[in-house]
Amino acid sequence: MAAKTRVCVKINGEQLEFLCEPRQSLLECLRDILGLTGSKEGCNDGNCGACSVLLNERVVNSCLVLGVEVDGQEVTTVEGLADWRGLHPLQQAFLDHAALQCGYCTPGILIASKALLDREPNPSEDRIRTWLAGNLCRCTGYDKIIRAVQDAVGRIAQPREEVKR
Amino acid sequence: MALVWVPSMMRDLTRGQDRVHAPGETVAEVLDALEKTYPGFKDRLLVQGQLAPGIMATVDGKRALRGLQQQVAEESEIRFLPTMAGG
Amino acid sequence: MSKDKRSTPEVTDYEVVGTRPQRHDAPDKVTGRALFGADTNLTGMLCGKMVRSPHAHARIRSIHTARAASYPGVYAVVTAQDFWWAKDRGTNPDESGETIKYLHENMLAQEKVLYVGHPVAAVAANSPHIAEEAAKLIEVQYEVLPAVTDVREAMKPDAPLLHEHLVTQSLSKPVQKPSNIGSHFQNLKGNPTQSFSQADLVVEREFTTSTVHQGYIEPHACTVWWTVDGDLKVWTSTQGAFGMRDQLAKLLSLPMSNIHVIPLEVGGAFGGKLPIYIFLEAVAALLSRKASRPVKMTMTRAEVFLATNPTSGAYMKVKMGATREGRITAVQAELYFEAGAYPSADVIGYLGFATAYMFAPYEIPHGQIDAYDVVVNKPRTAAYRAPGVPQANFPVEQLIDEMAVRLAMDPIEFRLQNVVREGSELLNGTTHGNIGAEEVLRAAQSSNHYRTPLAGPNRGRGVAQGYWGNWGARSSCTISVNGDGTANLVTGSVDLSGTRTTIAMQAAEVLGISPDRIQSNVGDTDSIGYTEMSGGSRTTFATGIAAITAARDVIAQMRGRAALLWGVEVQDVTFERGIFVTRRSGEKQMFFAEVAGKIAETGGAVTGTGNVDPQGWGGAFGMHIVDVQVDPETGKVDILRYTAVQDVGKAIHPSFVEGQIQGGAVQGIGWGLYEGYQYDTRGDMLNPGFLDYKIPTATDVPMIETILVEVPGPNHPFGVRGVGEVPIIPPPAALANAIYRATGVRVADLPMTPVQVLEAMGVI
Amino acid sequence: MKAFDYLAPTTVEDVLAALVGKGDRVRPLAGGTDLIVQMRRGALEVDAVVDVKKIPELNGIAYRPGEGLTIGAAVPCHRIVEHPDIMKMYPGLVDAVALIGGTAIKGRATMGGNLCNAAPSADSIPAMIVLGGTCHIAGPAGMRTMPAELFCKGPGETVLGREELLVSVHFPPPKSRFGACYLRFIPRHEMDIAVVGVGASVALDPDWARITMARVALGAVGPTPILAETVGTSLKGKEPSEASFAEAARLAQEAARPITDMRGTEAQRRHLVGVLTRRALRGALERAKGGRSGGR
Repeated sequence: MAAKTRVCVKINGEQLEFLCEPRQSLLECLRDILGLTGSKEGCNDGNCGACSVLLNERVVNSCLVLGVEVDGQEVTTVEGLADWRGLHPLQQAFLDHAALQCGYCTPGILIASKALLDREPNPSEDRIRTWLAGNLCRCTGYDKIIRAVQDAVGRIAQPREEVKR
Repeated sequence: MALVWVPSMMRDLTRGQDRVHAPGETVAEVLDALEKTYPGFKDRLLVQGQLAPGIMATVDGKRALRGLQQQVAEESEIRFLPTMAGG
Repeated sequence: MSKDKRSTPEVTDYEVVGTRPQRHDAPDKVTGRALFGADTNLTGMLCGKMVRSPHAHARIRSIHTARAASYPGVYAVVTAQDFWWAKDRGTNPDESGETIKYLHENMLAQEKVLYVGHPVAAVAANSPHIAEEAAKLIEVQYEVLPAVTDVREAMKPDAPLLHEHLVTQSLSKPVQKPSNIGSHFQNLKGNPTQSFSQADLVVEREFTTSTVHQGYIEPHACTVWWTVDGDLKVWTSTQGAFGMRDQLAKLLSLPMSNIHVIPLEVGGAFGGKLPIYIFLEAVAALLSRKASRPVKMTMTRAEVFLATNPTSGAYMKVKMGATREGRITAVQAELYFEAGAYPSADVIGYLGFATAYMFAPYEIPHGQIDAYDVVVNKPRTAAYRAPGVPQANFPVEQLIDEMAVRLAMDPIEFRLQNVVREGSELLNGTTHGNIGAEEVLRAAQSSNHYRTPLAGPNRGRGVAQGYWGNWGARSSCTISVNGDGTANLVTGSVDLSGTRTTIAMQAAEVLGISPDRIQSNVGDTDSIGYTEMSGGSRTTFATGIAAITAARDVIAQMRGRAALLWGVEVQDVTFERGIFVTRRSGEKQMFFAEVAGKIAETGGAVTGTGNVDPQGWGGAFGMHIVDVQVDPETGKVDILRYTAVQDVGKAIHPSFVEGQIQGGAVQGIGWGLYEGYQYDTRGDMLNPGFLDYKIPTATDVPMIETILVEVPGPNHPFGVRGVGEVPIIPPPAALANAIYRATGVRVADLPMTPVQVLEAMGVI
Repeated sequence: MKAFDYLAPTTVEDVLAALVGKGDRVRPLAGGTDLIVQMRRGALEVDAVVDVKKIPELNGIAYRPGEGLTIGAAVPCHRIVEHPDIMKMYPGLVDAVALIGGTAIKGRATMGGNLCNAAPSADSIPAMIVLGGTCHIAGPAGMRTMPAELFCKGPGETVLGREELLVSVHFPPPKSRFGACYLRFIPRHEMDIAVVGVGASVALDPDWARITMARVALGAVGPTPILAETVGTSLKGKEPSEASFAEAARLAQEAARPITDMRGTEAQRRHLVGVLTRRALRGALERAKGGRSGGR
């Protein structure tokens, strides 16, 4: 076992520390060290987007970031989308539009969509599709995902309601 | 007597007939009767006394869930088809 | 499947069925809480890693594991030697239709490796990186043999034999000479040869399709713990927990009751995670036993491509004849499907489906199909959504289009002229039951899409249809009533796409309560009766019937409780729309929740059970319409508009039905335009990753419009048919027909990549 | 993946010190989208990676009207494609950098990494070449520069010595009546590696009638991106017309040295070089004439 490095990072708003080897990806650190298994491994080479997280508010493939690289930075994962008020409007839109089937790509797609809507309040269908091109979904054919993201645009403008469950 | 549809690759045994009649109250009995008339018939369909894996019998259009023990009526039609399940 | 009376559903005025409630498991899946195959973490858990063959075909000379075994952090190493009991197992398939010897050999090679990626050993270590390092220390010496990856090459007399003793299985006179042809079967109806000579028009072409992968985003993953007391606990991502349990019982010679399979959420499967072939679980079990620790095994994406079970590539020759008036007179087809490294398990049955369904939309008086299962040095092939049918449908629907063009007929009109109806006989000798073939064609014809003319250069519109017979099989469900009027429902059906909800909705309809009052769960193999795998478009049909049966059982018991409370006989209590009613000694009513509140004091728990094996399910048709634009300079195909019309029987949850159709259509589009295994001359796969195995991205497809036709299916109380398989069938041919109309050329090989299109157009 | 050490120096000097005497066992790490994949696949084994993202010189974008544009080698693609000056003044560069991977890849991948990875199909390199990019390289002997078209030596091979570091790429200020465009062909609509990529730039005379300068660079049709010099020579002094572009396309096809691999055939690639050269020249011309959005 190679020597471990201490990493201090803010994850989903919480300041955390962990020890990892340089060869461990951010995805491995999230899943295996921190128990945040919401981010998924689909390809481990940056081609599926299931591991998408926000690193300093930018979408990245966490499989292509080393855990040691995030020292001093800020990470948001799917676990950080909902808060005490309930689900994020995107999450609720995904439920309402049945925009998921197996749910495996869903965390990455939610994260990527959030990054888009945080930047561009009213993206076109083409823009959403291009933005999400690196997030593969094999179940839905994308249709309902695109509709859910479009619909979330309107909801984000509204105050977040308390949500059941 | 039950009407049995002869799988096309077994018609060398039935002199080219695509359907034949045979008596019996179960699929097994019908096969026994066919074996007498067309020796070798059972060998093609059975492995160790059971329908070969990959082959199912249908009686009157329904899969014979009891296999060889499935009841056969006087006017029944019996077919042997590749099993189809899954997906 | 045949001779069912044209049925009407028992109820048509629904409260729950046909609505769109929120999915029970969706909050878990949008918040990251849902646990998938790789999400299990147990104390002391080790990571397992396979050692895989770099050769497509080789004899194993020796395996040396000592260096790996002594590597720090390594707890166990296994090879085929550890399956010592597997040696003597014969090649006769067992009742599951699978040859246990092949299953063993595919999991850990014994004497030969038959494809690149074939496992030869495995290690378990205390971190995935250590396991990977240790795996590299296992020394395997191979004698490399010539490899064959193409069915046509594999059938040549001088082709290298994968299995020295493999003889072709068929119903004809037994053959003795070994070959790479695992089986041959035939459907014959009438006299096609004679009928072709009388046809006015005969079209005939050769077609190929590539090996394609189901492409689920979640790689295979499991955690297995063989405890010291001899119990085996298996957490895994599978389409069937019970099938997995039964296969493991056979592979490991354990009693079924000692094996506990806990199905986790499945990150996509599409036939690729059927429990028929086992890749990891049994090996993880051996590692766990040796290490006395739980062992997690996960595949990399490359391993998924190289060494799971993609679906067959095919070589096909198809011929069809018709009269001048457009009536099909005869068909003939030869299908050669890749089995991969071992003959297909019979239960996989894709040749059965392909031959039964390829011509199923058409009334065909004379026909012959010969189908061959051919072993090649590729991973073992298996089901992928409507197994076998997309391949075989591709030629048929292109030839149908070609005939329509040559007879100057509208392609839907031509299909209507030959449409099947109840009682029409398929080429395998079965007859269609209650079907909606004509309804689907008419709905497509009158759709907004089809009625809107397509204008512009290099554009074309194609149509194609497909049929899937659907499935029934065993399902179990229990429903326990709670004192507050809610209920807990458990089934054995792994939920791939929302079936927790579609099943609960059917129970809710019977119970007269809202579906969100039912907590719908997937049980493990200890908590529910045997349930067949989720596949074949069976779950909403068969497990739905189990739930309806369980719900009716609940109502029957609760009528008894109501009778007790009212002091009347049970036959004096009726149940209508969620309310128990008696008219004996004055009308009295109690809501479901009221009776539920009294179950504790009227005899204890109420649990309804449904253990079913429903028969007589109804098949389904789908017709797709696609508009494309082809760049004549690059050969690239852009999809402008897409509509999928399908007979869904009854849509329990229309959003989920639409989702199934959209997802299936886009998989079919991938199959048609982008996807395919590529090999070098040594039999090594060139593209085992999502960069070069190209599944459609969000930018490759438009919105997929859906039109749900509801011709109630037989033998289901609400008229459910299956939905999931049909939509993957038509897209390749629909696209090919659209490309033809845009360019004037026919592409007969899948995928129809830009280079294929340019070559067909004669540009390069 | 084999174990390795991680260093994150904050100066170029410290990076160079870390590289000294290590051969190819120590590698700079920028976005990591190629490097980490190669290491994980076992194609590359290193003793250490040197994270260069904390070094100011490698992380800046500087544009000054008279001087041009300098992009640090570790600047991620998203910053390039969203930079207002670059969008306005160097749309041809945005064409190419926007095509590097999907959103998440662009959040991490760098143009410098794209260059140093030296894939024949790298999208940004033909664009750098036609924009007259110059690579600034730091090494034990100090700084040196290298035109972008000379940077790559073969697949995965560059002029960088084992102890050198790419610091930045500089682009001259665009001349008047100048336009550039990069196009690639892929089977899908996003996410693929280029089957063929073509960058083109043209400058027009003050009468907007003749081409005073043209450059065409080809990707994925040779062991390195190729500057098709005959095309520039042929177009110089000509009217920008379909006829002159057709001749340019023919010369570009001659300059291409395509092979057949899993991503395309030789014939397809040669054909596409012609198609894309014409289209990229049209795009560049449109931008030169002032339609800055130009392109496809």
